Amino acid sequence: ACGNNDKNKASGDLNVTLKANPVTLDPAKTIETPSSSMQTQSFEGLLKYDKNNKVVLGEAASQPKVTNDGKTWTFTLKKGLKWSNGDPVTAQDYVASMRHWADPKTKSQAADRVADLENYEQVSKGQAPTSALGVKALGKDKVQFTFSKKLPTVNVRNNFASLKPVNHRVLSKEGSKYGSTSDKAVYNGPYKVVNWTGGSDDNWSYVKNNQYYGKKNVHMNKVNVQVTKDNNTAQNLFKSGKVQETSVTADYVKGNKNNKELHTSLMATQYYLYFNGKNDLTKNENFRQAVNYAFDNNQLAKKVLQDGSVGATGWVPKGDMKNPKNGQDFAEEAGHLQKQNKKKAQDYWKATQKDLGKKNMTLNLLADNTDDQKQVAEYLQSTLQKQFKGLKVEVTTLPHAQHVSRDFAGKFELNLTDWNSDVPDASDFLSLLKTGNKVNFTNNTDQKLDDLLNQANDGTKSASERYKLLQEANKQVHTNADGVPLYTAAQAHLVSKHVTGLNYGPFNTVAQYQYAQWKK
Amino acid sequence: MAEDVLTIKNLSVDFKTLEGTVHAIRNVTLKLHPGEVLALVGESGSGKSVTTKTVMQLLPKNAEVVSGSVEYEGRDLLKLPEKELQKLRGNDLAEIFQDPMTALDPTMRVGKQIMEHLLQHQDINKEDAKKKALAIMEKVGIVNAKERFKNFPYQFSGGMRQRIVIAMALICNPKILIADEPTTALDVTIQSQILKLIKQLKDELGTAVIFITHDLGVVAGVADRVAVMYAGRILEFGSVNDIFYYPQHPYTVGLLKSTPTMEMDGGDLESIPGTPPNLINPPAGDPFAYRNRYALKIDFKKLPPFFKVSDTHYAATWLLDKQAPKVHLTDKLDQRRQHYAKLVEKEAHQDD
Amino acid sequence: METPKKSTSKNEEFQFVNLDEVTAAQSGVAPKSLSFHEKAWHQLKHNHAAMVSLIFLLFIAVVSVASLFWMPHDPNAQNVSLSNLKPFTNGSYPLGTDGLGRDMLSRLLYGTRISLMIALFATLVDILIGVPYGLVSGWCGDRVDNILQRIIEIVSSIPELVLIMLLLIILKPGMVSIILAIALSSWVLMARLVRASAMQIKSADFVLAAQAMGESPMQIAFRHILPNTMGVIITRTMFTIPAAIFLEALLSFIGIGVKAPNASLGTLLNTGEKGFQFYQYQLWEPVLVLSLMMIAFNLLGDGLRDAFDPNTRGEK
Amino acid sequence: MRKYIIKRLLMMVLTLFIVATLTFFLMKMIPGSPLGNTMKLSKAQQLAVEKQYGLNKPVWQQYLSYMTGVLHGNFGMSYQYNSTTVASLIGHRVGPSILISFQALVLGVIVGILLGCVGALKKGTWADATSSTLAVIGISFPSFILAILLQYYLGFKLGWFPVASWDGFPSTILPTIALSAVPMAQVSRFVRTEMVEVLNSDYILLAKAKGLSVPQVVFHHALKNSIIPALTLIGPLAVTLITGSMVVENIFSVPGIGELFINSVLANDYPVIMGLTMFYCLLLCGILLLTDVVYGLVDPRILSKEKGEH
Amino acid sequence: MTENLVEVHHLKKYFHQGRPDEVHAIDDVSFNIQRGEVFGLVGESGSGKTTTGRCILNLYQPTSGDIIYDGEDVTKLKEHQKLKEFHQKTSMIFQDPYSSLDPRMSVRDIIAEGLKIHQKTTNREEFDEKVAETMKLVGLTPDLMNRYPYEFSGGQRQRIGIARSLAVEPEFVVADEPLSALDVSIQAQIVQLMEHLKEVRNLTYLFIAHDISMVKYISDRIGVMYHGKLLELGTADEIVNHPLHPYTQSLLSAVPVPDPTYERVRKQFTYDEEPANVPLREVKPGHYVALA
Ligand SMILES: Nc1ncnc2c1ncn2[C@@H]1O[C@H](COP(=O)(O)OP(=O)(O)OP(=O)(O)O)[C@@H](O)[C@H]1O
Ligand SMILES: Nc1ncnc2c1ncn2[C@@H]1O[C@H](COP(=O)(O)OP(=O)(O)OP(=O)(O)O)[C@@H](O)[C@H]1O
Ligand SMILES: [Mg+2]
Ligand SMILES: [Mg+2]
Repeated sequence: ACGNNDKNKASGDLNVTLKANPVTLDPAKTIETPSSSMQTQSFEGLLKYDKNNKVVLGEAASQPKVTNDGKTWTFTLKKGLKWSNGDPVTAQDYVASMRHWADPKTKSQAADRVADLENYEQVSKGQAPTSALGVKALGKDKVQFTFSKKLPTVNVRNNFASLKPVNHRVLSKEGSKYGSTSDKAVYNGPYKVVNWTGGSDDNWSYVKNNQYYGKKNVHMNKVNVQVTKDNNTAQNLFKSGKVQETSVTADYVKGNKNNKELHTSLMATQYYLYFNGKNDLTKNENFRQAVNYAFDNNQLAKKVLQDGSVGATGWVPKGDMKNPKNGQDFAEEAGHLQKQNKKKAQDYWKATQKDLGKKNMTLNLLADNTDDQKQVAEYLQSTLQKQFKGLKVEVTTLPHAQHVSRDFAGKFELNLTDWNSDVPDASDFLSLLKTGNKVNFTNNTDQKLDDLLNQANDGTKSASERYKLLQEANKQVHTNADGVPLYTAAQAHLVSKHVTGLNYGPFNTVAQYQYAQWKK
Repeated sequence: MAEDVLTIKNLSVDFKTLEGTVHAIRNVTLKLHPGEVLALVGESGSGKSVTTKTVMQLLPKNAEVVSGSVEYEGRDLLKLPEKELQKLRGNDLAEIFQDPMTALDPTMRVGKQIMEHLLQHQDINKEDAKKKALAIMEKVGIVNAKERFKNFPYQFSGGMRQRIVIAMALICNPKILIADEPTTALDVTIQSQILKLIKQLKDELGTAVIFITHDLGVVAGVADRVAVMYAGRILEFGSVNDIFYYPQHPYTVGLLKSTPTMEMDGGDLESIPGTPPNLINPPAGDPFAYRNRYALKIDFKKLPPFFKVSDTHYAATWLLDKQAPKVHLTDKLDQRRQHYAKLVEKEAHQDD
Repeated sequence: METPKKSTSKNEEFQFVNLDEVTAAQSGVAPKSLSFHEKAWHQLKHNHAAMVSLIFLLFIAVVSVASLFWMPHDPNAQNVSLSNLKPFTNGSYPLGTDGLGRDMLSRLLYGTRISLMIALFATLVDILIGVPYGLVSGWCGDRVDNILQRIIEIVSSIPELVLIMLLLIILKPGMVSIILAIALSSWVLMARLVRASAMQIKSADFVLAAQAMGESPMQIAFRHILPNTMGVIITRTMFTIPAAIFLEALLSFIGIGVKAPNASLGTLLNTGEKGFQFYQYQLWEPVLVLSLMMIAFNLLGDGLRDAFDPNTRGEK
Repeated sequence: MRKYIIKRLLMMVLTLFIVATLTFFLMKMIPGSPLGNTMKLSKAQQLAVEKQYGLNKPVWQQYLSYMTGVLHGNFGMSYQYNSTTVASLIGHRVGPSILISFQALVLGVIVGILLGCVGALKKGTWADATSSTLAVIGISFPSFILAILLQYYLGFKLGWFPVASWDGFPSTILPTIALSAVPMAQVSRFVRTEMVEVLNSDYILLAKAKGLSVPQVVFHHALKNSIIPALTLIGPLAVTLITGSMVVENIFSVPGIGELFINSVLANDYPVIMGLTMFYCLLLCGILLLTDVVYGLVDPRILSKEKGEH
Repeated sequence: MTENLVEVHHLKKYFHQGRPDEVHAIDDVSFNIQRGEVFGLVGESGSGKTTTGRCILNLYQPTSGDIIYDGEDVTKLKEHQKLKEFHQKTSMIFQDPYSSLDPRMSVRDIIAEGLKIHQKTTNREEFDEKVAETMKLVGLTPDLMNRYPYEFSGGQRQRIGIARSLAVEPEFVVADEPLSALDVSIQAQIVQLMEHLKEVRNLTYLFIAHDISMVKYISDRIGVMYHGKLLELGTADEIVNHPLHPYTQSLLSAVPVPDPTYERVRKQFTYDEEPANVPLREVKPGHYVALA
């Protein structure tokens, strides 16, 4: 098919791109976006995201029953649910999925999703059978989950939206090959995956699943996916009308400020600058404060990144948590905690120089070697050097895997890194600096912060009590200045003006084609 | 006599080099009669090869034809377009190159190289071409022609390569054959075979041959007429007998005298002392004057014209001028002539 | 037929001359002889394309050196409020600015200098490692060749990326890592080319002649084989230069090229490519500089090759 | 000849072994986990997975078990694409890579030879300079830039070719052109260099004297004698094209191995890197062997040099 | 006077041994060259003359057989210093004046090369002087010193080759058809030069040629080769005046004579049999022939 005369396409198959090859259709093995995009179209859990990215009932017939201690959740399935091969969807399928997930033989790298279930620890080490896991089928259509401790409700609900079942018969038949191609899985979601032959396949389709209970509301009969790794290519394909949805990177956003087909949305991803607590310079309180006051996050987001990202006002990103009482945004209620103040920065810098008895210092800044991270790093470098006379900043950029391994090894001075959360809970971000957290790369200890977070998460606090404690913890993080929040990242998509219904949420960053519709 | 097949008139060729212009040949005029063998002899570097390359229009890029014409069948080869020349080359005009070592494409089987020539000019299928090629290989004395057909040039000794080159030139039965030292690399037995071959070609097909060689014995055997070149000029030309028995130019005499014969004893050999002039600044007069024991004053100033010795014999030396002192140049040669005359008689007796 | 005209001096003209008297003055003026280099230079001078290239490259070299002392802006100075300015729209930024508001002209100047240095170095490596390696391999032949060729196979089989990743953990970004990466990879092709050429040349009789004169294999390699592989060496060098510049781009991309925020042509190309659809000049500017340089290098290379080839000199 | 080839094949096995060993240990020196989610997994979870993959054993044990696997023809499973074997992963992707590389090589070599011939025949003229310039433009910027320019102008703006897809011949045209720039440039340069020398030789003169036309002289005689250096290049070039076409593959959405390779390196996917490296090495050695044999066919003198004469 | 400078014993040289295109270039050849003599080697082209010469100078490794030079086995010389000494004492004039000159060296460098290797002199003027002198010896004007081989005609190149090998002042020279491309006057010049050097420096030559009249003129003894074998060996006069082997006879009868009249009547024999495979046998003192 040549030529671009189908630019005005407003019917037929929907064509979309994906940035990378998906790896598996087995949810238990899924850790990257392409696979979860594929599974979003083809599986449905007990709960799901609606068109506007709110968590709503999926295969569950009604809201779950939660025991008083909050540890046991019981769901009842809708009637007449079927897999794409005609098998009924049963509670057993959910149980099998959870057990498969926790089974060490699965080698799941996504095990954190089920790690809160009772007895997970022993099961995952192979010390207990998978049947010991805290999940049970109470008859054909009732499934009960038991957690090892009480968790905030929003977190659990969010998690259930991404825990998918497996057809236990197909799973036991395919074994470790389950989900490695589209033939080695069956689907209970709005679409069936067809013609996906595995990790090396660049083209496949989603075809409407006729066994899906909600098939009436699925408008697109077929969605064709083409893996398109190059950003320029994706744009060219979109502009020539070959595809109707694609994701794009910062440059496109910069160049298309007024394009109606461009959709940017914030993600639950925040970028930080971490100080290493073991380095003479970066453990110096004055220096940390100096850096804290040095950056104009707004300028960084609006002038440098220009991709829809938002300058961070505090440690917790906007749009993450809501005040359970009034629905207010956590970050907004916390106020503008992260602000540029050149004067203060200057003073702190002088103090640093005095503390260390040196005028000239060098500092290494570690960052990912992606284009935008490089650019941010260079901006930070230049800003720091401009403001602090005598400071020389060197930038080291590394591929992500190497960067992470240096994080864990503590081999950095300043570290430009990000955290991406799965749950709308400020605690997830605030815990980054908690003592003993594996990803607290600063190596600093803040007793007060630890106490506040422990209190908030001890499972006894009511939602609003907990909210208050977290706000307090947030303030503590800022007084301590172990890291500098920089910006909340955005993602951008191009969606044809003929297509509606595609929205992207902070916790569900992939498109859900079941809601897509041609504009009439 | 019938019309000349090839007429070279007043040909001058220069080479542009960084050091200056090399006047490689100057005012060369030569006629090639049909069916004759014209031998071109002379000092190495005297312009023999250049003359032939001009005829073939295969001069290197830095060469420039300053004046003159080369007429073949009424057309001036120097003015012919490349397409026409390609048709003539190899077919009407064939050349055997001087250096057999480098004249063959090292990466192509010799048989194919011979065939290629045929296929280019004749409407002939591969089978026949191969047969012809094999025949000609045998003709030039390559034993085992069938096997050798598939060999590469590096597998041949110099003499064998030379024979291949000759085979290639002969295969299309050219009207004019230019043989630039074709037997230099050959041993005498093969050489005589080749000479026979050339004579045969001449007799059967009336091919006219320009034959360049240093071996005066060969000249004596093969040539009808001889032209002697020196420093880019022709000094003397005439029939074989004219040149061998009545040489007029001291250079010709010198050449003949320095030819060894089997009968000679050590010490008999004479040579011409000195070196030929540099052709960037060729001397004004007789170019040989500086090495000429009989040089006259005028030789250094003025180019001698061709003096007619007989109808067939001309020589460019002032010694032939009426005013010049008479000298006898050829004592030794006369002796040699007498010696051979006796031998000839002996042969004749034996034949009786 | 002509007859002499000046009858008065006739008799005297026709007298024998004592040869010894005239040989001294033989053949008039000796023509001047030019040395090899004079000839090569002469030849080069008449190759217009090569001369234009030479002048252009000299110009680039001069500008690069001059940029050590003066540049319109600090190539790393950011001015984010003036980012992505198109060329010729702002007097003080004639070639525009990049995404961080840095002056493109200054970055180009700086980048060209860095890239030229890298190219120079890569050429050195090729000549110091690749050429001798190929010479030895091709000239010695047999077992030595066998071993050396297997080593080349191994060296070129280990993926460049794996090596680069290793360098990444051992080294800091900067010239040292670039140099090492180039040293590890760039000479291999040169070695193979020189080897092939040497194998061909050694079958010539003049090599045998040198042997007959008692030249040691080393001497033969350097006095006879090497000069005759010059054409191949010059030609290959023309490719080493862009290859090194692009390798540096790859290294910078991965994080061990030139230190951020410094520019090289490679990094400029990398960034230019990203925003190509919107800020075309950011790609075209380095591309143009690089292409012109490459073309000039190649035309000059051709010219040099021809000039140093004695077989073809004198023509034109 | 046969003996020579067998000897070379044996050497190839040895080379393969050395390369595999070296690469294995070099890769183990690169820090970073092959697991993709280390930030989110707890230490215990991470250890459990590593144990499952055998990554907690000493390196030499990992090496031994890997090598035994290889001896049995088992190249292991990919870490990134778990439950996919390395063999099938490579098997799936190698076809397109080879196809476009081959096309690019053929195109590049043919055009390169033509440009080289023009350059040599018209040496020192503007035709020469133009052919040089044409050849060089292709290598004046990296192939990825050429690729996006081609895509943007020929694919997107003019719509002559598909922007990016993988179905049928038309979709291979642009990647082929983009990849052919390097072989074209190199071949043309080397052919020109060599041919300039060859054109001065006596056998060319003889060929002309036979009455062959210029194209005949060039293609029957001069070319074969000028192609040796270019041949030397074509082998390694072919291999780099197949594995090094990563960026071009990305841009034109060609499902090839180049891109798989870089992703595997970035993700520390050892089995895939090993598999690709060995494939690459095999390809390289094979092609080098082939070029050495072809040398002999093109220039018989070279083969004859192997013994005795020196 | 009868001291042997070179002894060749059962020399064999096969090319492409063990391959289908095996060539027996030399097949069991034995002869001696005495100090101070000129040993002429004539024979069919392709009969192995060049190969013999190159084997003697250790340029080819013989397939079997010994070559003793001045009491030492040449084939066993391995050490570089020894080899160098050997090559210093010997030199070769190559048959092919085209490929034996390095195209990238000027005539000066080509001729001076040997001098440099053996460190005959070190200073540049002396070099130039020596080069100029040698050039004059072979009839080249020294002002051609800076030119390159391609700028010369075949004969001029051959003279450069001769100059190169004589410049090093060797004691033994293999002259492989040194005169083939030269015109007769220069041939005479060169031959006289070679004779002169032989006298002055007590040089020994292996003189390979196919022009028997010239070989006869210069040589003391002559060997006749055919198909890799030595068929006849004897003093020059013996070989020319009393040839025994039919091949030798045919060879002699084919020599052209510089007299047109005689040339027309001259009789020739042809010989195209495969010679019997018999060893050389002495028929007269010093005259050996391979006839049954
Ligand atoms: N390409 C060239 N450039 C410059 N001078 C040349 C060139 N070719 C030939 N010459 C000169 O032209 C003159 C004539 O050369 P030519 O080859 O015709 O000699 P020749 O008579 O054939 O000698 P020989 O018998 O040695 O082959 C020589 O002085 C030579 O140096
Ligand atoms: N390098 C080689 N490879 C293969 N065969 C060779 C080689 N050199 C020579 N020969 C073969 O060896 C035989 C003898 O060759 P050689 O060159 O010694 O002969 P020659 O007597 O010198 O002949 P000519 O008088 O023609 O020079 C020939 O049949 C030749 O084909
Ligand atoms: Mg000549
Ligand atoms: Mg020989």
